[in-house]
Amino acid sequence: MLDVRLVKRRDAFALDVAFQAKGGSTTVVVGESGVGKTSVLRLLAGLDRLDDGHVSLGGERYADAAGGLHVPAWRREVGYVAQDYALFPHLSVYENVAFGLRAGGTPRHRIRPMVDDALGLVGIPELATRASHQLSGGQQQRVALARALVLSPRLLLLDEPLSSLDLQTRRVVRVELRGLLQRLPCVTVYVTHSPVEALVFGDQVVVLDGGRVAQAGSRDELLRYPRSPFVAELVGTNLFVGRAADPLTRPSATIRTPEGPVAIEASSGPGTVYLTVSPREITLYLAPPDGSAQNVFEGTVLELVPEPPGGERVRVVLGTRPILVAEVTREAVAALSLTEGMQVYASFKATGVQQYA
Amino acid sequence: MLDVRLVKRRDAFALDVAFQAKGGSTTVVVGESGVGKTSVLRLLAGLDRLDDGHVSLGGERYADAAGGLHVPAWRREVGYVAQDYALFPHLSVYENVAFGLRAGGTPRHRIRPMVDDALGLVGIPELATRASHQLSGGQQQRVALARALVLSPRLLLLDEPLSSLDLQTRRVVRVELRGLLQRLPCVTVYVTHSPVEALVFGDQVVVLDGGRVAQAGSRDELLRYPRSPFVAELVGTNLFVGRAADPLTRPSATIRTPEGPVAIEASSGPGTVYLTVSPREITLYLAPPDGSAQNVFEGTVLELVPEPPGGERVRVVLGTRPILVAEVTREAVAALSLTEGMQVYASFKATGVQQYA
Amino acid sequence: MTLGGVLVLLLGLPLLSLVIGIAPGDLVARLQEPFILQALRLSLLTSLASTVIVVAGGLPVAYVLATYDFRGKRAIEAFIDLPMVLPPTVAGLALLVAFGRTGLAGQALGVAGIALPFTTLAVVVAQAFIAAPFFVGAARAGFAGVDGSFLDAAATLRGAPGYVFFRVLVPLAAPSLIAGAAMSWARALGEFGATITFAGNMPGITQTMPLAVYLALQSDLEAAIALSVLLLAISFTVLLTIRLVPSRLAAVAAARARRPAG
Amino acid sequence: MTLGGVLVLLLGLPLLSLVIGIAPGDLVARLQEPFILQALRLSLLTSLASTVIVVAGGLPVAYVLATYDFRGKRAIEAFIDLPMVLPPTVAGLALLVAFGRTGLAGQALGVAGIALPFTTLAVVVAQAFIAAPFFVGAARAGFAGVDGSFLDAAATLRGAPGYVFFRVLVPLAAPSLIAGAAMSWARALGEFGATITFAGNMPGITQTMPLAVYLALQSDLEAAIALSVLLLAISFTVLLTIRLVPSRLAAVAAARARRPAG
Amino acid sequence: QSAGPAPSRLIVYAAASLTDAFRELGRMTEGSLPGLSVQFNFAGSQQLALQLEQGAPADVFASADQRWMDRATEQDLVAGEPAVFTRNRLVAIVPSTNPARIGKLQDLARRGTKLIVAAEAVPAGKYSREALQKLADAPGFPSQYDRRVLANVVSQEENVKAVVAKVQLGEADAGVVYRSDVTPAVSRYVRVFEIPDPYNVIASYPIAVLKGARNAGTARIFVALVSSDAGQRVLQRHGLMPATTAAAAAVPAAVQP
Ligand SMILES: Nc1ncnc2c1ncn2[C@@H]1O[C@H](COP(=O)(O)OP(=O)(O)OP(=O)(O)O)[C@@H](O)[C@H]1O
Ligand SMILES: Nc1ncnc2c1ncn2[C@@H]1O[C@H](COP(=O)(O)OP(=O)(O)OP(=O)(O)O)[C@@H](O)[C@H]1O
Ligand SMILES: [Mg+2]
Ligand SMILES: [Mg+2]
Repeated sequence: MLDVRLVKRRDAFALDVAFQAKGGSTTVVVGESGVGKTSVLRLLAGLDRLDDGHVSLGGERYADAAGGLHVPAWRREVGYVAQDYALFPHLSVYENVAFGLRAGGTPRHRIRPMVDDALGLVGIPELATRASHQLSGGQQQRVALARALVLSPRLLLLDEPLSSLDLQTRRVVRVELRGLLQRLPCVTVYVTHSPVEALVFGDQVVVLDGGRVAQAGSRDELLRYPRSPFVAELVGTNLFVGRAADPLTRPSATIRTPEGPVAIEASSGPGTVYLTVSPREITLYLAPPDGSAQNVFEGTVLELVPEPPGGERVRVVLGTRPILVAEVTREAVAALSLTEGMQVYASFKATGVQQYA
Repeated sequence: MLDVRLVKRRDAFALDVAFQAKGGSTTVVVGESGVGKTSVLRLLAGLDRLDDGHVSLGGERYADAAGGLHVPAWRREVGYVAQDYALFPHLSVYENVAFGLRAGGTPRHRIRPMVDDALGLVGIPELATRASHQLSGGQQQRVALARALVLSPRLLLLDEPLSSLDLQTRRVVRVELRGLLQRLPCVTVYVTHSPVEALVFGDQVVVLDGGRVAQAGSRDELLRYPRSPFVAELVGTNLFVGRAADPLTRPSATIRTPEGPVAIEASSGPGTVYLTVSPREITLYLAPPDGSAQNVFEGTVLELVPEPPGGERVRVVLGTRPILVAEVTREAVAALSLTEGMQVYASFKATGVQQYA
Repeated sequence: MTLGGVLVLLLGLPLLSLVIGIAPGDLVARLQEPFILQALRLSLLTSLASTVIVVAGGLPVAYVLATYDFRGKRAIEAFIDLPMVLPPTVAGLALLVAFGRTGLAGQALGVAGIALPFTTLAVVVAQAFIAAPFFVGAARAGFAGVDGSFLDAAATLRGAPGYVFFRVLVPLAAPSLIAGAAMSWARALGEFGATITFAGNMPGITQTMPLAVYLALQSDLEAAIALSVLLLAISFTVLLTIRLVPSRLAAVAAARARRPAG
Repeated sequence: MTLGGVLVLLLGLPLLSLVIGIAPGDLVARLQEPFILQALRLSLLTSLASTVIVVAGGLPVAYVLATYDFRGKRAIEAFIDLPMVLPPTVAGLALLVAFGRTGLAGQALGVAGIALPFTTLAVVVAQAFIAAPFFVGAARAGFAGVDGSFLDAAATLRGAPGYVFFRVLVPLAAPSLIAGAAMSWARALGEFGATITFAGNMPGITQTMPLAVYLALQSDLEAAIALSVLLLAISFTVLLTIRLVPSRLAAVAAARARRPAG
Repeated sequence: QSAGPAPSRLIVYAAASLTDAFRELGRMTEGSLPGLSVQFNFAGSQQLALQLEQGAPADVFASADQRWMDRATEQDLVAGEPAVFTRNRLVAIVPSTNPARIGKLQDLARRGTKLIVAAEAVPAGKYSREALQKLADAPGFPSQYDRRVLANVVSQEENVKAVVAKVQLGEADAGVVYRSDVTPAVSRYVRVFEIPDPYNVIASYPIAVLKGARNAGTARIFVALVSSDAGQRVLQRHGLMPATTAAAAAVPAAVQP
C-alpha cells in the first residue's frame, strides 16, 4: 500500500530511506536522536520536499522527485501527530478536532457527530469543551490523535507519541494506542527512539542510523538476527560480522572478523556471517583460561551495572575489542572482586555462538 | 559534609527534600520529568531562593530561610553543570574554562596552567582553541565539567550530564565520568532520570516523586528493598505494601494489603511490611489454578514486550489490581497463545515473595 | 545605573515640564472649543483609517518577510524602515513628488480623476507612510514568533494556506499584531511634518491635532502646550494600553500553550 | 497580497520619486559645498554622540526592564515610548521648557553655570530624547532574548552581576544592541523638529543636515530634495547595514550556540 | 563683556525667509570687520522669539513679523527701539504650467481653482486675507471677491515657503506669497501676478539689538549695515522692498500710502 523512497540532503546530514508497508500494518521507525526519524515523517506528510525518490500511497502518487511532483500537505490524506502534539492553543478540544473538517469543507451538520465519534474512539468524549491548556499530557496526546483520525487518513504518522508522557501514563497510553492501531485500516508509521516501543508496536521495524536504514524487518527478526552494531546494542547482545574461512570444517569452524577469528560450531556457508553471543554466554576470568574455551578476549572492566530486579545479575561492560557485554551473577562479581578498571579475560564457547547469514 | 533541607513552593508544585552527603561521595537524585530534580540543584547552587530549610556545606551555611540568609550563587564554592551545558557561545573552549578564574580574580599568570590542568583532567587538552560550537555533545560535556572543576568546587552539581549524548557516546562518557567522580574530593549531587545512571553513579540514591523523597538509600538497598510503587517500577519488580496479620503463624502467614491478602512463608513481625515478587516468580494460567498456589490474581493481558536479547523471554504486563508484571518464556507465550486483551490468571507461591519491613 | 537614571531624567523632565502648570480644568475646557473638537475628531478618524490601511497592507508584507527568504529581502526591510528615519517634511515632500498632480503615481491617479493632495485621504496616506514601519516590524516579529509546528499541524489537517493564515497564524500572533497596530496608531496620531507638507492644513479636512498644536504655537504658547498635553495624554493612554493588553493576552496565550513538561 | 503590494507601493513610490531626477554627479557636487560639509559633519558628530548617550543610558534601563518585574513597569515603558509619538516640535518645546532658562532642570543647570539650549550639546540632547525609545526597545528585546542558562552558568562560575553583564549579557545580546543603536543613530540623524526648536539652527553649532535641508527649502526646492536624497542614501546604508550585520552576527551566534540534537 | 576688545562672533537670529539676503549681508560685515564671524540662526520667527525668551545667546533679532518682535520687547529682551529694516509685499503665483489657466488676479475667484495661502496665525496668512479684502473693493474685481477666493483655499500652510513649494510642484493652481519668496531658483517654475500697491499689504521686518548682546557695538554695526543703502540694495536683490523711513518702524503693518 505504502511505497516510498525518501532522499533529503542537508548541510551535514543526508537521508536516504526506502520501505514498503501494508494497509492496516504499523511500521516503526526507530533510531537515536538526529538519525532522521522526524525528517522521514515530514517528507511523508508533505511538509518538506523530497530531493529524490517518491511517495506512493495505494495507487496514488503523492511525491515524485523525478517528475517534480509534490502534493502539498493539505492535499494529502495523511494524519500527522507531531511529537509536541501542537494542539491549537486558541481553540477548544472540540474546535481542535473539528479544525480539519471545517478546513476541508465538511457540511456543518455532519461535523458534530464526527467529532463526537473521534473523541469517543480515543476515550475522552467528556473533554470536548475543555481548553487545550487544561489537559494533561496523555489527554493532549489523545486529542491530537482524534484530530488526525477524524479525517480518516489513509496514512497515519506518529512522531514519538509517548515520549512526553511520564512512566505511569506512558504505560497506560501505550496499551490503548496499541489496541487502537491494530483496529485501524490505515497504514501507520510510528517513530520512536525507544526499543521497547519498537518491539511493542512494530509489525515491521525500520532501524535508522545516520539517515540510512541499518536494518529492517519484523520485530522477531531484529531480536534474533541483529545485523548492525546499533541493532545489537539495541537488543542487548554482542555481535560479530565476518566471513567463513574455506573450506568448511566440522565440527568446528572459524569465522574471520575484523576483531580476529571467532570459533563456532559449524559454518553454514561462505559469504558474510553474523555471529551473536548472548551476554550470559560470556564467562570472566582473572587469568587467561586454559585450552577448552576457544574464544578469549582481554580487556578492562569499564562498568558494572546491577540489573533490575534485585540486582542479582550484573551487566559487565568490557573494554575489549570489540566492546563485549557480559552478564554474570552478583556472586561471580564478588568471587572475582570485580571492580571498574580491572584487567579481565572474557571467554565464550563455540557452542554459545549463534550464527546467521 | 553537605546537609540540606530544600523547600520551594510554586503555583502547582511544592518541593520539600532533605538529605545529607559525605565529602567525596556522589548522591544521585533520580526521578521522572517534573518531579523537581533541577529545582533541587538550583536551590543548592543559589540560583533560586529557599522558601524554607537550609543549605550547609562543611561548617559553612549557604542558605537559611529562617535567618533570611542567602549567599548568592557567585559567592558559593559550587560547581554547576547544567543539562544543556550552557557553554558561552562567544568564547573559545579555553576562555570558557578560564571564565570563572578571571571572574574570581585569579592572577593572570596562574590561569593558563590551571586551565590546561582542567582540560587535561577531562581528557581534552587538545581542544583549548576550539570555538564552543565546534564541539560534539560529549566534548561540550567535558568542557562544562572542566569549567566547573577548575574552580575546585566543594560541591559539584550535575544535571542529567549524559542525557543529551547519544547511546554510543553516553556509554563512553559514563565510564570516564564515573572514574573521575570517584577521584574527586568534593561532594557531588548528580541528577538523572535514568535508573541505570542512578545505579552506576549513586553511592547514595535519592528517589524523588512529586517534589518529595520517595525513598533514599544505597543503590543495593533500592534494588533489593523498593518501598514505593515508583521505585518498584524503576527496578522492575512487583511490590505490595501491607501489614502482617497477628498472631504470626508458621510456616505460612498472611499480609493484608489494599489489594487483598498475600500469603507468604513467614512474617518477620508486626507493622508495615513490604513484599516484592520478581516477575519471574509469576506463572500465568488460562483457568484459575488449583489449590497449591496461594496467591492468584485475575486480569487481562495489557501488553507483551519481548525482552532483549533475542526475545527469548517476554514481559507480560497484566491489568490485575495492582498491575503485575510477569516474565515468561517465549514458549510459554506460544503455549498459552497469549495475546493482548486476553483474560488470564497470575499466580505466585508464598516462597516466591521477598519481605522486609 | 546612574547613566540609566540620567536617561530617564532626560526623557522624563521634558514630558513632566509640559504637564506641570496645566490645570486639568483647562484641558477639559479646551475640549469644548469647536476647532479643537474638530481637529480631535479628524485626528481620531484619520489615524484609525491609516491604521486600518497599514494593518491590511502590513499583514501580508510582514507575513512574506517572516516566512520566506529571498534575494534583496534585507534591502526591502531597510527600505520599509526608511520612513522611520526620514525627516517628516522630506517624507511629505516625497509623497508630493510621488502622488502629487505631477508625480509618478499622481499623473496616473489624475487620469482616473483622483487628486490626492489637500484631501482627508492625503492625511491618511501621509500617516500610513510614516506609521507603516512600526506595524510591519511588530507583525513580522509576531509572525516569526508563532511556532511553526502549529502551521504544520494545520497543513496536515487539510488547511489551505489562506485558511491557515486567518485561522491559525493571525490568532496566534494577535498580541504582537495588536501591539504593532496600536503603536502605529499612536504614531499616526502624532504625525505632523508629512501631513502638513503632503495634505496641507485645512480645518475640518486636513487639520489634525498636531497641526492645530503647531498653529496654536504661532499665536498662543500656553494654548499650544495645553493641546500638546492633551495629545500626550491620549498617546500615553494608548501606549499603556498597548503594554497592558498584549501582556494579558500573552499571559493567556502562554497559559494556553503550556505543554506538559517533557 | 494585493494589499501588501499597495503598501509597498505606498512606501516605495515616494522614496523612489525623491531619488529619480537627482543626478548622482549633483550629489557629489553638493558634498563639496562647505556649508553642506559642515552640516554633514555636525550631523555625524551629534548623532554619534547622542547614540553613545542613548546606548550608555539605555543599556541599564533596558536591562532593568528586561530583567525585573515591578509595579509601574508598564507605565515606565509607555513613558519611554512617548517621544516616539510626540510631534517633534512639541518635543522640542518640552525640552525648552524643561532645560531652558526658566525650566525645571534649566534653573538647576543655570546655577551650575550650564546653559544647554542653543549649544551643540542641545542638539545631542534633542536627538537623544527622540532616539532613545528605539534603542531601549531593541535592547530590551535583546536582553530578554538571551538564554538565562548562560547567566546562571556565569553566576555559578563566580561571576558577580556586573562582570556577567559586560562579559556575557552584552556580548550575547550584541546583534540586538547593534541593531537598536544603529536604528537610533539613524533616527537621530533625521531629527529636525525637536532640534530646531530646542537647539536652534546655527551653522557649525546646531545646524544639522535636516536643518540644512529646511533652509535649502527656503530658497531652492531642488537643492532641498538633493540634500534629502543624500540623507536618504546615508540612512538607507545604515539601515541595510543594520539588517545585514546583525543577521551575520546572529548566524554566527546561532552556529556557535548550536547544541547537539537532544 | 561688551566693553572688551571686539569679540570675534556676532550672532544673528533671523526669520528663515531672510536666509539668502542675510547670508550675503553677513559676509559683507565680516569683510568690513576682519576677524569677525557672523553666525545666523534661521528659523520661524516665533521659534526664535521662544528661544530668545529661554535665554538664547543672541546679539540681533530680525523678525519677519512685528508681533514676535513685540513679544520680545514685552519680555524686555530688546535694547532700544526695534527698527523696520525692510518690507515685503505679497504676490500671487501660479505654476509655470498654469493648469488652471489663471490670466489675471480675478481668475483666482473662479470656482474650482486650487488656491493655497498661509494660515491666519502666520503673518503672511493674515496679510493675504487683508489684501484679498481690499481687492474686493477694487475696480474690476467682483463683489465678494475675497470670500469667493477664500472658498477656493484648499490649504492654509503653516509656513509661506510651503505655499511656494506646492505651487512650484504644481500641486496648487495658485498661491499668495511674499515677493521675496520668488527666488531665482523658484522663478523658473512660477509665474508672478503682482498685486497693485494700493491693495497690497506690506509686511514690515523689524530688527533690533538685544539686551543680552555680548557685543552690542558690532550688533549695532550690523543693524546699521542692514539699514544702509548697500544693505538695502542687497535686500532688494533678494526681492525685498526698502524700508522707506526709519519712522515706519513704529507703524505696524503699514499700508502703502
Ligand atoms: N530544517 C533543518 N535544517 C537543517 N538540518 C536539519 C533540519 N531539521 C533537521 N535537521 C538535521 O537533520 C538531522 C535529522 O533530524 P531529525 O529531526 O529528522 O532527527 P530525529 O531522528 O527526528 O531526531 P530526534 O529523535 O532528536 O527527534 C539532524 O542532524 C538535524 O540536525
Ligand atoms: N520557574 C518556574 N516557575 C514555576 N514552575 C516551575 C518553574 N521551574 C520549574 N517549575 C515547575 O516545577 C516542577 C519541577 O521542575 P524541575 O525543573 O525541577 O523538574 P525536573 O525534575 O528537573 O524535570 P526534568 O526531568 O523535566 O528536567 C515542574 O512541575 C515545573 O513545571
Ligand atoms: Mg524527531
Ligand atoms: Mg531538570
